[in-house]
Amino acid sequence: MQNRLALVVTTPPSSNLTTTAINLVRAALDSGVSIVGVFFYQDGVLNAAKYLSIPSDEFQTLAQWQQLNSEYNVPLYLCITAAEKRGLSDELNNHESSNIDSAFTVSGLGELVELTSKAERVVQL
Amino acid sequence: MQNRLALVVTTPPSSNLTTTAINLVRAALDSGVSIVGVFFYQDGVLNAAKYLSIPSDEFQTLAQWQQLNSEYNVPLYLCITAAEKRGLSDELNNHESSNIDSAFTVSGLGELVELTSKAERVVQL
Amino acid sequence: MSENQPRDKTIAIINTQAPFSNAAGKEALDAALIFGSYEQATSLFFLGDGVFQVIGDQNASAIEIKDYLKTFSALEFYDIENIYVCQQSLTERNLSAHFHINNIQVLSNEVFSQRLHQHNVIYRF
Amino acid sequence: MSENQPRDKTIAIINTQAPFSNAAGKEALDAALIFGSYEQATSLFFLGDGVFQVIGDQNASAIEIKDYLKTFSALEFYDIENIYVCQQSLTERNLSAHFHINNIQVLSNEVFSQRLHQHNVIYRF
Amino acid sequence: MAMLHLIRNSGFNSSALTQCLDMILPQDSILLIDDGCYNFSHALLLRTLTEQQDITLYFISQHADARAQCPNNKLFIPITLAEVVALLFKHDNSITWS
Amino acid sequence: MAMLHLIRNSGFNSSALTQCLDMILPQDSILLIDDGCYNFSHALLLRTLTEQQDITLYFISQHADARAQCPNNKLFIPITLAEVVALLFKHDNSITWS
Repeated sequence: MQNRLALVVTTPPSSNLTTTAINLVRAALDSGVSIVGVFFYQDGVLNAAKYLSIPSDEFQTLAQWQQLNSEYNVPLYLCITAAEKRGLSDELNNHESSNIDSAFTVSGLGELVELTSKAERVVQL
Repeated sequence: MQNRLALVVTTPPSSNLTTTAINLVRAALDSGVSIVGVFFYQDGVLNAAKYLSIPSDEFQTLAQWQQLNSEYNVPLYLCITAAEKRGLSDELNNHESSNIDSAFTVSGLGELVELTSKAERVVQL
Repeated sequence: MSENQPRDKTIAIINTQAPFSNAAGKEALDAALIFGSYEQATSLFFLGDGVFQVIGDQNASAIEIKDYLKTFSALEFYDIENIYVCQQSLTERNLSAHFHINNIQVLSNEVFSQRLHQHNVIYRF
Repeated sequence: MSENQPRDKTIAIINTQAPFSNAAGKEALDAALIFGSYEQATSLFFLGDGVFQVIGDQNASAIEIKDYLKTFSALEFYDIENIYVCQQSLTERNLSAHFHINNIQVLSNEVFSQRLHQHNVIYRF
Repeated sequence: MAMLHLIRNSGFNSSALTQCLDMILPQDSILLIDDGCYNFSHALLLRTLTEQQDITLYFISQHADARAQCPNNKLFIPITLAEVVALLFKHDNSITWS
Repeated sequence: MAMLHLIRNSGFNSSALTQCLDMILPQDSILLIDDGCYNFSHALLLRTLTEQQDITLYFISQHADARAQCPNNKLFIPITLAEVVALLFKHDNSITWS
């Protein structure tokens, strides 16, 4: 049988605390644990910012999330209410429709309820 | 003679601490103090985000900064290095060239040196 | 591992920060109300500076904040009736048990902790 | 009010946070180096958890951080030679005076504070 | 030089208040601003005021009122942000502890 | 129910460690992670370990090494993130103090 884990990430992409969260997801996958989803809340929503410019020799947080999503099917849920307060939006006025990276699923706190219900364990990081 | 004050703002727009900074600028202007500039550093750079969505019945931080800039000629300097780490950029790839509000002058830490030198007093908020 | 089977979970939300200077209190309350609206058994805990969220006679509008504290009254509507405040946190801060919401139970460290331990998932803000 | 006339200012930068979990240490160092490059008289102070920035034998690459601590060696190049560490902060944390940079002066609270008071502008990180 | 210490957060939650009090010298002033107004009853602050009677202590009355905080002690002087501007120029320098 | 307490920051700088220790019950475990590894010498933590001997204390050795921190005490058990995953499922619930 498989254990199911959900994560809530509340730290910004520039923080090494977020590196820890990513490494914990990888460790869980390596252990055969299923990640039912990662929910981004509070300052964690900044992880979904499309236009982060991190020097190429530093830890590429966004690329790591993208890889977890595309290669390991880890669902990434963005709390849009928290995101909009912090400058992210999927409904911009101009040419560009969104400054949210497409690896992230725009969602609401209802998704946190779902994840909490589906997972056997939840950890907040 | 006129007293000259510079401010360094390090708190994000959603925080009431930023409201205090704005109110201090207004109080200084009302007292006849000249504001040589406001420098946005650390999480303060998020104040320059063009796409913040704050409900209309909440404090409109960006509109307040814009007004201080346009009506009272308060210069607003954005540290671009700190901004780029947090998802803001004036050189985007796509249709949109910048997600930085135009009330803010894109600058570097050299501007902090200038302000520190020009002002008689500096306060960090 | 029957204990790891999916089941209805009990949710605890711990508040440890004062209400006005950052979004934590409001984002915790938003989460609590959503869990309540999905009929999840949810309890609220106030510990440390979190107790400043529930004391009476606060006046957020004096500092230009839209008063999210009023939203606490919605907790009853969503059947969130377990609201616990740490006695020691009140005492340390020289606060009396005068609150702006009803139904608050002031608990000793020991009982507070025991209640906390009874929940399946604990989110801390 | 002759004391308010413009003049060459002395700058103090106080570090109060540990190096890896947020950008404060790096952003403080960036600021110090810029002040140095503009030939402003700049001193660095390490207080509280800030002392964790200067202890020896750290290995940032073990947690996938690009080691900004190496950049401390540039301070000498910009003639930033006043680097002060609080003895009490070391003692409380059970740390010895073993540092990864030279020229550090370990000071008692009283002397540390007196040095701090001698600067015209003080930035705290 | 006389320094103005701005305290912006709760000493129950952060070490900033303690650090400030470790660094304070006679003739300095303290300003409780924002969440700094939660410190009216903080034991360390009260002890410092008793021991170092030359220190002047201000607070923003609007910030205290919003938080339902009220000093029990007449040594705390209520002021406005306009008066803070004057204090900044009256002191030689300032540190913001937050 | 046995709880896993994740401590992510320094108890010298924040009240999170104190709050955790106020809330801990016998059979709980503590995990020092990220800046939590700065707490090896924290007096309150050491006292709790002496007084409540049923509590197990883990730390991420990689996080401690990066910070040049090393416990003086054999009660601190070094583990990896993979072992943290196992701990999460072994305990009934967890709180992240950060």
